[in-house]
Amino acid sequence: MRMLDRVSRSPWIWSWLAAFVVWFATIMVTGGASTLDLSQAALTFAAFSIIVGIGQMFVITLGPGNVDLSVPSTMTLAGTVALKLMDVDNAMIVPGLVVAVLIGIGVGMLNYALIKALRIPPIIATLSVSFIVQSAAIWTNRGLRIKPPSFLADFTTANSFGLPNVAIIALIISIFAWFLLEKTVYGRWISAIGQSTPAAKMAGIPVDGTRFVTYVFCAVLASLAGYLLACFSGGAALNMGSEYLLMSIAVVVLGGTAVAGGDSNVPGIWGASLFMFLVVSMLNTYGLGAGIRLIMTGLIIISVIMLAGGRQPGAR
Amino acid sequence: MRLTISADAIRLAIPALSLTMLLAAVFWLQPRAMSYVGLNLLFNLAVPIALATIAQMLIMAVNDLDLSMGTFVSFVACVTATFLRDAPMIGALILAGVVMVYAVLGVVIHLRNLPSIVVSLGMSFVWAGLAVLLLPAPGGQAPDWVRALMTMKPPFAPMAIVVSVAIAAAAHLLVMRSSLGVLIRGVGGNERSVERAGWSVLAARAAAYGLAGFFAVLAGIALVGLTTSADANIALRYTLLSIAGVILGGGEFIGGRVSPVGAVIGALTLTLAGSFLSFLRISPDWQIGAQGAILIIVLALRLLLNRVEKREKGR
Amino acid sequence: MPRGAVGPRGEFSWSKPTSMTGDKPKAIVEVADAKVSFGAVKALDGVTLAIRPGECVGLVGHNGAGKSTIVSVINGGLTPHQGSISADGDILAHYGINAARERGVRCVFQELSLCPNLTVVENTRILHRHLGGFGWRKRAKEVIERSLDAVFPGHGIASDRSVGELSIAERQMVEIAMAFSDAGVAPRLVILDEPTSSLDASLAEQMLTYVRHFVAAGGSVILISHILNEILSTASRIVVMKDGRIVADRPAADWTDQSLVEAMGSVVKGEAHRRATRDLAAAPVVIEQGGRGMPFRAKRGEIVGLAGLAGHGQTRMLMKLHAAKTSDWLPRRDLAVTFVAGDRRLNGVFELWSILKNLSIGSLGDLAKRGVVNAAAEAERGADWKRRIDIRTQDLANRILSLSGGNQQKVLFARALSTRAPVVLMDDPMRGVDVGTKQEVYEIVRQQAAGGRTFVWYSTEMEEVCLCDRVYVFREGAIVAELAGGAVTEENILAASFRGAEA
Amino acid sequence: AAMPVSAIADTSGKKIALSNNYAGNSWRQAMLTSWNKVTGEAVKSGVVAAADAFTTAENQATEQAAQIQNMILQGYDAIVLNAASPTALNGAVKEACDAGITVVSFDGIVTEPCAWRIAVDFKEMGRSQVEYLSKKLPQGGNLLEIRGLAGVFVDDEISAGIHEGVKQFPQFKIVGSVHGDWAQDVAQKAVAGILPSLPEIAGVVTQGGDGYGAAQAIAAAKRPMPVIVMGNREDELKWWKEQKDASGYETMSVSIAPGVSTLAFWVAQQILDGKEVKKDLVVPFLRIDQANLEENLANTQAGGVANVEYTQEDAIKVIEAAK
Ligand SMILES: Nc1ncnc2c1ncn2[C@@H]1O[C@H](COP(=O)(O)OP(=O)(O)OP(=O)(O)O)[C@@H](O)[C@H]1O
Ligand SMILES: Nc1ncnc2c1ncn2[C@@H]1O[C@H](COP(=O)(O)OP(=O)(O)OP(=O)(O)O)[C@@H](O)[C@H]1O
Ligand SMILES: [Mg+2]
Ligand SMILES: [Mg+2]
Repeated sequence: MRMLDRVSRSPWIWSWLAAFVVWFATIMVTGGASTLDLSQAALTFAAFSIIVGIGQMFVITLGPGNVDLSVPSTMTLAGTVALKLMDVDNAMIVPGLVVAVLIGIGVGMLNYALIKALRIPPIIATLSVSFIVQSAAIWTNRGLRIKPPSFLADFTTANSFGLPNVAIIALIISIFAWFLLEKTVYGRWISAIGQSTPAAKMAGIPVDGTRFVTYVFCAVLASLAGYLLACFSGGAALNMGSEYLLMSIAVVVLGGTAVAGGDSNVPGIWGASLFMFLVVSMLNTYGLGAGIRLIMTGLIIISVIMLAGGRQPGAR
Repeated sequence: MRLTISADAIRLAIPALSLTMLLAAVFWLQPRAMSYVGLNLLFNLAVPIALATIAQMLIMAVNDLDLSMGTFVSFVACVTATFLRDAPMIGALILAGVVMVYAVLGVVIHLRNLPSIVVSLGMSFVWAGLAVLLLPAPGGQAPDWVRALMTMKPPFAPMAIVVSVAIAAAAHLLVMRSSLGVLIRGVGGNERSVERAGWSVLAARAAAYGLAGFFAVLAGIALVGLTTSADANIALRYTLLSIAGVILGGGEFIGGRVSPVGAVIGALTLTLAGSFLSFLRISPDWQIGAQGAILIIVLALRLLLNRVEKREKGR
Repeated sequence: MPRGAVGPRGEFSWSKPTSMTGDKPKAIVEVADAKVSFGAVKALDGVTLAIRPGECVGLVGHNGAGKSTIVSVINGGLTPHQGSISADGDILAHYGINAARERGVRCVFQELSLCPNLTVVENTRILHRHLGGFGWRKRAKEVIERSLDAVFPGHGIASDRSVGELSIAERQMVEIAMAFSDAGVAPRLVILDEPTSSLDASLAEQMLTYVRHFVAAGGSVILISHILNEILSTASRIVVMKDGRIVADRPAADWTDQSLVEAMGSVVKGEAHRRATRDLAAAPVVIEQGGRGMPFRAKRGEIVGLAGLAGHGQTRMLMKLHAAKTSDWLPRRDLAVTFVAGDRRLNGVFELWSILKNLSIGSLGDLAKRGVVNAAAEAERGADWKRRIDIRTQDLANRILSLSGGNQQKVLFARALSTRAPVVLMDDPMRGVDVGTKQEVYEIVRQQAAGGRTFVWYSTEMEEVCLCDRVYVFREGAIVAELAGGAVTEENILAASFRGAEA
Repeated sequence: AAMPVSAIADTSGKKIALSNNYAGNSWRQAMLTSWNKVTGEAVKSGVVAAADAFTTAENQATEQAAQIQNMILQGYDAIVLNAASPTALNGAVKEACDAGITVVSFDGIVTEPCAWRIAVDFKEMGRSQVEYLSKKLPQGGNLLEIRGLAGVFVDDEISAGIHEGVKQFPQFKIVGSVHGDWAQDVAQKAVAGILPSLPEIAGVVTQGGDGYGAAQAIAAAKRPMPVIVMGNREDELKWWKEQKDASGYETMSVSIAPGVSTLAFWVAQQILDGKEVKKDLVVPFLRIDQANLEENLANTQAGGVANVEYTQEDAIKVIEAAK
């Protein structure tokens, strides 16, 4: 009973519930025949939102105003540059990955450098950076779609133990993120900073160092997601990250992470990512037009957040 | 005798200075801009942005954020180009209705203690869907009176300048001078103390949202007046632009610190920054990046002026 | 009389005449058998309290006794779960904030409650709902300036400045003046919940003087303070609360410092013993800081006081010392300084967290191995400190906000003291801490200093400053005097604080 | 052909600007590359004084309107325009016309009467896909439609053409429709989401830039591969070639050639030169069939789009044909 009570009050339960309802409504169209296929597709595509969402969650946890809008362009730059470098050569997989991660580190550093040096709100700083990074992506490969190395193309589209490989990668990253948040000093620090930066400072927390690492972490996850997505979809495109801007924020807040910071939630990101994919599938399956589909998506998002009850008491 | 400059004045001086500097740079690059027609061309598209920025500012004044501003303005534009022209009564009713929806959103957000970011994210889908339903393909036409209003040629100063000044003045009176404005900013500053003084914070938030909806409706109408027709994606960038405009104008995300005049100046600055870039003739590859760079430069300017001001104060 | 007018001292005009006939005039507000509980906690357990015109009721009690709660009930902000409220003799079924305000009930809350982004005038507008209409700015300006002039003569606060630019003391002054201001509905009952916590002695005295005049003219005041002298010198009646009940209610003249403390259930406070002067000449200097005025220097094992009038740069000095010894970029294994906040909400507590996490955040370095927090060690240390400074809670896993202000402050102490940092910076940390707790903390500070820890202690309370080995006196952002050993006396400190002003 | 009215005026002093609303995909990049290549030579050989390309940061009509207004201030003689919206730029285009500037729109055309339009018959492009399928699969079957970006003119037009085609060939039935936003990854995601609930699919009708994503999603679901109409992207053509070699897979590919920007350039040059040009010109879309697949694939840059660049003569031919 207490268990049930606790579960019903945990902020992530609502996104899971919503995902389940939508999943159920979708498979009912085919009388359950599409269960396996739909589930695998959902896990596959949710995996990318989960990876970028986790990075975004760390940033949002840093407190009001913290958000990384450079996620889409970082994905694009990392994907295009890595694929260009690997140039369909299986031997170049690791260097490609290293370069993608380095790009993430670079963008993260640039983001925080601007936030810190110019003392501008992160939302504006990362927006500016995203324009520059997008330009860099255009400049490096002019929108050419280069195919990924065959091993990577196969790996990212294959399943292991009935689970899509990309979902397994997302799971590993999620567990790592959960461990960071719940068990480590670093996790405590970002939560403290999110609740009150002055208090964190006075408690001896290296505030700048922590925020810096967090922005870099977010950008690295974005570049990793870009690398995987480019391999998965058979080539990087200049616009491949664009839908992950709103998506990365939506899955974080729908997943029960406090928008005001200080409180994050890894399981919720899974529920929300699955939900965001499934809701589009469901509405497509029911054959609704784009207008109705958009309206329904919006109303469902609002209903979920209403059910979840919104801000935590005490949070601003 | 020490000269004390109020924080509000500084909040304004900085954006005003950056606008002036940018304008000087534009005139230097393109002397043709220094004319009645030139100024109008430079600034007329800033009018709807300024209105949307004021709307966003009202929401930010109560510590919330509206991520649906762009889709909402697009939706209003679609209504303006269809109903408001073909059936003015129905059009006006729809627009009044959506202003009410904004007020209701304020109520819901307050009552259920919801994060405005998520609710407005959801609403952005709703507005986009309605806009697509209304105009599946771009089209419609601006009502003649709107078109006439946006292309009028007042004496002395071009329409864009006159209207911008009028918007700034009206918003200043409303937000900075009136009791309602004080109340709205008070909610942003310290909700509890407003409540303890016996006010209804709920009503204040509803008023802020309703006013924001009203200004956003004006933005949509003004936009159609300039473009002559609408489409469902016409103003998507207004979401980020309006936030950036408020910040450039010296506003802050929380704490109810906003400046309507600054917000209008911020909107003008953003518009001008785009022109400045195209006058620079950068390689197309880097034109997008240059937009980022100019944002950074304008904000760096703000920092520089802040520093100078602090030194003044420290003396 | 023009709208909203208050004559100089004393000539208050009531909007509604009360029956002043008979010995016992009708109570302005009377709470009968009020019960309020928050979950399992009985914040009020059957409280009956009547406030009559022309009296100043002193309300004392340990932290969490229910003082703030009864204030909320009288103020209309909280509806008791049981019991009745009557005003001017009528039992009111619907009593709320607006009903209370209509009857002239005003409140200065324990935490500051102005809007920092608005000007003083605009805040006045917020407070007085009926001040609206064309030209309200001018009227509001008159109202607040008249009241400020009356309560704090020579205050020097311009009413068009925004509150965020004011110092804490100035904000507190504005808030107090606001409560006594009259814009149509005259104040009849003003509740002051720890109003002097950020005021220095002279401002506190100005306020208390005004309270006496106000009461003499027929107004009523509820005064809550942990500084018993203020209560004893100002109140006409003193009510002692303990665990949600009123345990004593007698005229002020019947109380002494001693008997009050006894009634509150705390240990009898002895004469605050000064430490035996120790010879610290040989001790190494552990922290120093230059700047305008005299340099700052503290030695190992020393308790250094920062004194002077409130808001003259003491907190900034603490911040500077802290900034100089900590890094914003790299974590440090061996902390050089640690900090105890006075302004809990701003830079003290982490609101979303449990008591335990709030406590351990300062010393995570010691509780973690390779960056991973050892939960068992953390819990053990938490339990240890809960016992050592008696944090009143059943479970350290409760949220920090479930503690009373004083207990939250204890957690902040524990956070700092449980680190290994050799220097502890304290920013007026005893704000709102009850007498018993203070004594406990003094004792801990004494012990730790003897063990070689250095304390830099800013305090607005003279008694605490006098506990220090050496005191720096601040004036206008600079150190203007240094007093040591026997020279640390109230007279010397006051003299130094004001001498700076004349220079 | 020798033109009797040629060279009334000299265009060597004229300045032409390209106003482009989006640079974020391979088609647009190819379009800009073609522009640079062709106009660069034209400037070098003194045909025009300048031909500068401008791109907005976001794909937004309002931003492009501002861009056009700036071009007016900068004193360009002609503006070649790929518009974010057929109607929302009309205000700015009108101002340009009023300032005496020649406006030529292509691909994303504008409806303002004072501007020239070089249009592709998008409706026909959609209809022809179904027509092709009717020849390939005379018995008909289920179709999956992948659309572009909701609320955009091109999307609406192509989709209307497809639905017209289905009306014409009623043996086909559209059983599912998703928006792929003209991007492979978005299309892949959308198709993967709807696929589990669809019956067997005979054909996929597309808008370009989304065929490969659909193929990926269908392959991942281990379904029989339907006939997917491609959109001239190199990865699509390559995949098609692989399938063709492996199993004799047959389809067609159709899209507008990015080099149409160069046609628009020459048309603008001709107008500046004083040539009478009708306001509405039509360019054929670029279609690739089973027979000329290899040839087109060979001519397409890796990762790019099948392309055709136009010369001044081509432009003159198109202008003549419209008369
Ligand atoms: N909002 C609340 N939620 C839960 N418990 C509360 C709340 N408000 C008060 N309490 C409980 O009521 C009790 C009395 O609180 P109250 O604020 O009246 O104490 P107090 O006498 O003002 O203490 P202090 O001297 O520390 O200010 C406390 O023990 C507290 O646990
Ligand atoms: N937000 C809250 N949630 C839960 N309990 C609360 C909250 N705010 C106050 N309380 C309760 O109210 C009581 C009093 O809090 P408050 O800070 O007013 O104490 P106080 O009277 O100032 O005591 P102190 O003298 O220690 O400062 C606390 O014991 C606490 O349990
Ligand atoms: Mg209290
Ligand atoms: Mg207290």
